[in-house]
Amino acid sequence: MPAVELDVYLFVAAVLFVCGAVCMATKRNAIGVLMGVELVLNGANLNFVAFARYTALGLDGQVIALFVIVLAAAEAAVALAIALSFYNNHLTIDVDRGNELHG
Amino acid sequence: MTPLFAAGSIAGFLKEHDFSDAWSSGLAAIVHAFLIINFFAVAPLIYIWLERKVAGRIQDRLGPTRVGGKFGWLQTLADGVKLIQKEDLCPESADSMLFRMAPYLVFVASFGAFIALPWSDGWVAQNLDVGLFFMLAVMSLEVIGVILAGYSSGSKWSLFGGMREAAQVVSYEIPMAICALVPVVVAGTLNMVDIGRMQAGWLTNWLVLHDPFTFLAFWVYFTVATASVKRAPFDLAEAESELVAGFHTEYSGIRWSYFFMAEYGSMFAVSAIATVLFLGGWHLGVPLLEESGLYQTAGGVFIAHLIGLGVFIFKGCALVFVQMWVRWTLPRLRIDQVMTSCLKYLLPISCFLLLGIASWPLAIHCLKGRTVLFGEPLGEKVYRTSQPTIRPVQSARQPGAMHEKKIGERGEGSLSSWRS
Amino acid sequence: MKFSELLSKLVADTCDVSLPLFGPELCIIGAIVGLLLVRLCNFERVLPASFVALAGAGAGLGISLLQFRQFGDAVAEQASTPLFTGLLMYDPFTVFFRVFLLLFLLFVVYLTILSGIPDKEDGPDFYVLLLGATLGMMLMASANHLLMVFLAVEMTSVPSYAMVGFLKGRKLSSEASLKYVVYGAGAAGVMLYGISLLAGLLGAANLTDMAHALLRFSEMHTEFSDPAVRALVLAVLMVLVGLAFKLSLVPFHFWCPDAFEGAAAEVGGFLSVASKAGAFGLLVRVCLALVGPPDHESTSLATVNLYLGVGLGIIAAVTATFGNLAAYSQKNMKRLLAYSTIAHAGYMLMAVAAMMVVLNGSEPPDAVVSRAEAARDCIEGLLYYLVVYFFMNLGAFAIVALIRNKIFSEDIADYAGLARQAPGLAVCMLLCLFSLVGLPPFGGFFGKFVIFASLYNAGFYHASMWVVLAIGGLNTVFSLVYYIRVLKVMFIGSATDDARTIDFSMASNAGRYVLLVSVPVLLLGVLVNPVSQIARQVAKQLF
Amino acid sequence: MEIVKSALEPLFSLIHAGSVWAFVLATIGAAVAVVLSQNVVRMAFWLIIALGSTAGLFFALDADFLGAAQLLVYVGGTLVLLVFGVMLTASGPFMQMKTSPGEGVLAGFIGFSLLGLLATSVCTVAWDPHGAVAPIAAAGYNPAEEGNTTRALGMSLLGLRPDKDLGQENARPGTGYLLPFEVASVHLLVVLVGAAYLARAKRRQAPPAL
Repeated sequence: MPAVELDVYLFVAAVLFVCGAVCMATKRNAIGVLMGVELVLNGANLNFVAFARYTALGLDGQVIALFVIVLAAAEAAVALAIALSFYNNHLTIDVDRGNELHG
Repeated sequence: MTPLFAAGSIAGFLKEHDFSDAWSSGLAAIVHAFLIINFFAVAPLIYIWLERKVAGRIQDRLGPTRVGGKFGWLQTLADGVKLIQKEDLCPESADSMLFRMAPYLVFVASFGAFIALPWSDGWVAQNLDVGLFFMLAVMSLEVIGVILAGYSSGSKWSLFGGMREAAQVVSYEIPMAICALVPVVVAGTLNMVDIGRMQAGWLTNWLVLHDPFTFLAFWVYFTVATASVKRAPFDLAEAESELVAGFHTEYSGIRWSYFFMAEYGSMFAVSAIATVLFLGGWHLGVPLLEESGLYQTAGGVFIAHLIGLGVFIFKGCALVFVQMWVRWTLPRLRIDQVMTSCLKYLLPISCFLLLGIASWPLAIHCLKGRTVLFGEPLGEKVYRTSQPTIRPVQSARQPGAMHEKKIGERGEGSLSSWRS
Repeated sequence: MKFSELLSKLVADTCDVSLPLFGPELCIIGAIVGLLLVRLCNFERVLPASFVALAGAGAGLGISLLQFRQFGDAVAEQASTPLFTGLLMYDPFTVFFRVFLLLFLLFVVYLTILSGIPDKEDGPDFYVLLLGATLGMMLMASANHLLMVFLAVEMTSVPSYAMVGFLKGRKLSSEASLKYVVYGAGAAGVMLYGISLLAGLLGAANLTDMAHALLRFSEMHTEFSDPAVRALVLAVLMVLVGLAFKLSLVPFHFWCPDAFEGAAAEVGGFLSVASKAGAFGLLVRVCLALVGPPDHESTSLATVNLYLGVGLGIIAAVTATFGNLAAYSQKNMKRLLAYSTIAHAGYMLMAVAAMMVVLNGSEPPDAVVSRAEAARDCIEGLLYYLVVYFFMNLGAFAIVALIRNKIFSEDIADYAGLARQAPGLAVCMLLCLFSLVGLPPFGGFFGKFVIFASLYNAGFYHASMWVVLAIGGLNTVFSLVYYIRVLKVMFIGSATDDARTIDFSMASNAGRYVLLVSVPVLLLGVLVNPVSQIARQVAKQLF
Repeated sequence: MEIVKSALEPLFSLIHAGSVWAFVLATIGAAVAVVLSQNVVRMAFWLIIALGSTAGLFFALDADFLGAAQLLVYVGGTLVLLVFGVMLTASGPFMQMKTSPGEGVLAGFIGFSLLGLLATSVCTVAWDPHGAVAPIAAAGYNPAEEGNTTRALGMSLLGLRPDKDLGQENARPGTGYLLPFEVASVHLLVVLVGAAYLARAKRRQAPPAL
């Protein structure tokens, strides 16, 4: 079995990114969409860490990934609070069900 | 360098005898996995028996007496056999896939923590540089299994229990991590083996006696750890005598026993962390072994480590015993009291301890002119390790460079040995 | 270098150089902490949250004005200083945006005091979010590192999501914020993925280093069939997606009308001006990093960048057209202003597109002005337009907020007969709207004029800019119609009988505020020189 | 003895390299499962697996600290939050989401073409020329290969870059990350206030219709 090299990691990251993007596009549930976002962010993070290991980016890649983990947590917290507030008003978190804003 | 009875050293030993990389690290991994999983499986058997005995004695009765002789030694084994035979039920209204997976998640999370746990000087499956952080991280995953178990059972009692438990465990994780950081600030490393080694020698070297903050941190840590492994008096979420059993109401048979193995495994894990961080790890507290000349021969070192192992397990079990003792002594807290005591009291206290331990060296410095009472200050340590003369410069990313490294060098027991 | 030397160097750099120059941001941070302390200690009755916010913004503004004056005195050599080991760039451009954003923050905070949209109870929460978002925007304009780019974008966006949903009891508000957060988080994720590829391909995360690495990269990889080049283009596109979302450019604009309609008008005004300004600052910085270090010769890099400039021009033209066309059918005033915001982002993007084209196109033989001179004109146009946009858009949103407080409606139809009941307010609205159209002698006219002039110059470098210019001109005509429609309702229409009456005195605080915001719109059209001088001075340091 | 060694060699080399491959496959499989799941909680479950095995990949990439941080913050924190969110907003037990087949096919098509694009551009780049500019493994600071980046990470969060600057005479010191560390804490504070405000129960009725 060959050793896992940079291109494999990048491919995994690309799969995470694409799955996240598809998830964001197809899921109706707001929290489902957020899960897609988490996948995308993780794809990016895997890129950073892989680059930190294999390219001249070095330690900076790991530091950026660390910050991304923190920022993603912050974003998720606000997003969930908003989803909760939406649910309190609409009794659903189906994104398509929010249809009072149009034009 | 002492020979290590660990993945790293097994691998190193085999490599010296012309085994390939794959062979040595693979074999070492298998040996370790075997040892740890056996401990993980056997310890709960003993603990459950012990728990019954303790409960019995505290309540002024005998506890198990029949199975396996006078003391009921085999009681748990008999229970285990019974559980394995039981039908593996899955309620009709449950989400069967998640219902079946949840116990494994809990089990794996609890078991995974043992990877970075040092049993004796260097006897550790993976000498991770971030050992403590890794253990806390892996144990924090347990809560996900709990939530999923509660949710997927399709019963409202399970859901309530799961949510309560999750809220409790997630909250208590924070003060627990902060308290664990207090000795880390003293030690200047997250590596469990290094923290343990620091406390060799006399009892006064134990971190719990290092300064007032670590002393307090030990008690706070132990309280919080008890809560974070869902033990009484913080176990309202699954209080079997008042409520139904919480998130595992619907479980039976072997899956139910996974939850229990995980619970006892976690109990030992948090106690073991407390042992390493505060109570001198595998050290006796008196430099008997060092004085006795045991370390002069290879065989003697092995025996010394074996004694260390015994000491370590004894200390861990003693703390587990205290947890049981507390359980059968104190009344339960209400769920809101559980949360308040965490967020309003334990969390601020632990933050205060962290601040205190960070400013302690300054105070000492003003009084005594040096930053620590004894030992070597952290800053100097960092400075020393950053001196070019201490270690040879590694040539940057040469393929295979790490395999040419000398056996026993630090970091060699880390994950890198099975990489590439 | 020894460890102790490193340490002393860091302390010297941080305490002596970076922290003093970081003063305005520190004031904002101080205000945030102050707000929380005030709430913690229950001082709210003595010291209302809005005052703390005002004080923080005012102190920051004072410091940044001082910094701005220092640039006026100082010589050009020390124009740009990297702060905090190169994470931020401190130059006139940064300070211009600090002044701009802090002044705007002051205006918005004062508006919220007048309109009372966060009530006393929620005040601390609202101002913490407002200050947090402003901090992010200030970092956006000064970011010099990919991590800071992402951090700043997040710091701007996440509090904005919460602010849009601030009226949490209302269905519209929570719906708007949910849409905003879902799309925003997605765009941020895509942007981050692009950033990760960019950092990996170039092996550097600092924008200055990136510019050099890009030059080396373009020497190594010249063909488009090279996967590295494709990956780089993909990465740049993904980063631009994130920025385009913040700028609400077509096709990433769809959140904008919803968010603005659902949010309170004050929040809408804040987002439409401040967040755009920060994002444009960031866009200019990213574009300049993509152009590569100054004084280099690399044809392959220039070709890619030229196409990027043309692409931006096309997006700008499409955005402006779409915004203006979609605004026609709107019944809600905030929604109309949202579409107008989209259109104006298009106009401003034209300046950036022109800059990219000028910097990367082949220099025409009969060029009247040098390349740098022409690029300077573009940035000058962008900055001038931003200043005008500050007043006209804030004015429009402020008037919407004040009218809402009187008639409890934001529908255009309900504005009927406003001119008779509150003539002063209506005239101020007229000033703002005419300026938004770009009619002379209002500020909007001159702003557009400068941008279009730079587009005309850019046309000599690449003819497509002339097409963009033509579309931009046409758009001005389009936009006249829907702005006029609002004015027609206000001035000619008559109120229905059951409509609420407005009593609005121009002598009140609110009246003075509206005057304060809308009169500069006129002044900026008549007295062009002071502001345009400043903009020119700022732009000069970039090239 | 030699015979046994050579006979078992393939098995052990499988274990050796296979552990990383297992994480690779688990990540990919779980990510795909997230997309295909129709139930939000199952999505969350697969997401946990995906992110957990990404943490495994971080360990394999010598980023031990990041791997642990991913487990603690992401899997143990953010995802628990997400699961809480699912449960607090569930309108019925085991809520299902239906995606219409046409939409699914379209999304699948677009997804595959995007993946193809990324795979043919990003994953086929000849990375070595850039990697040649290897970071300076400063004396005593373990290079990333040894998996010991924790201290270097901590130093860089303090604003120091001994891994770059130690023993080097750089005109410009390496990028330290003191500022983002501090600023991110302000950000977290602001965000917490916002989230707490939004998630708090309504204290009073909404103002009369606007």
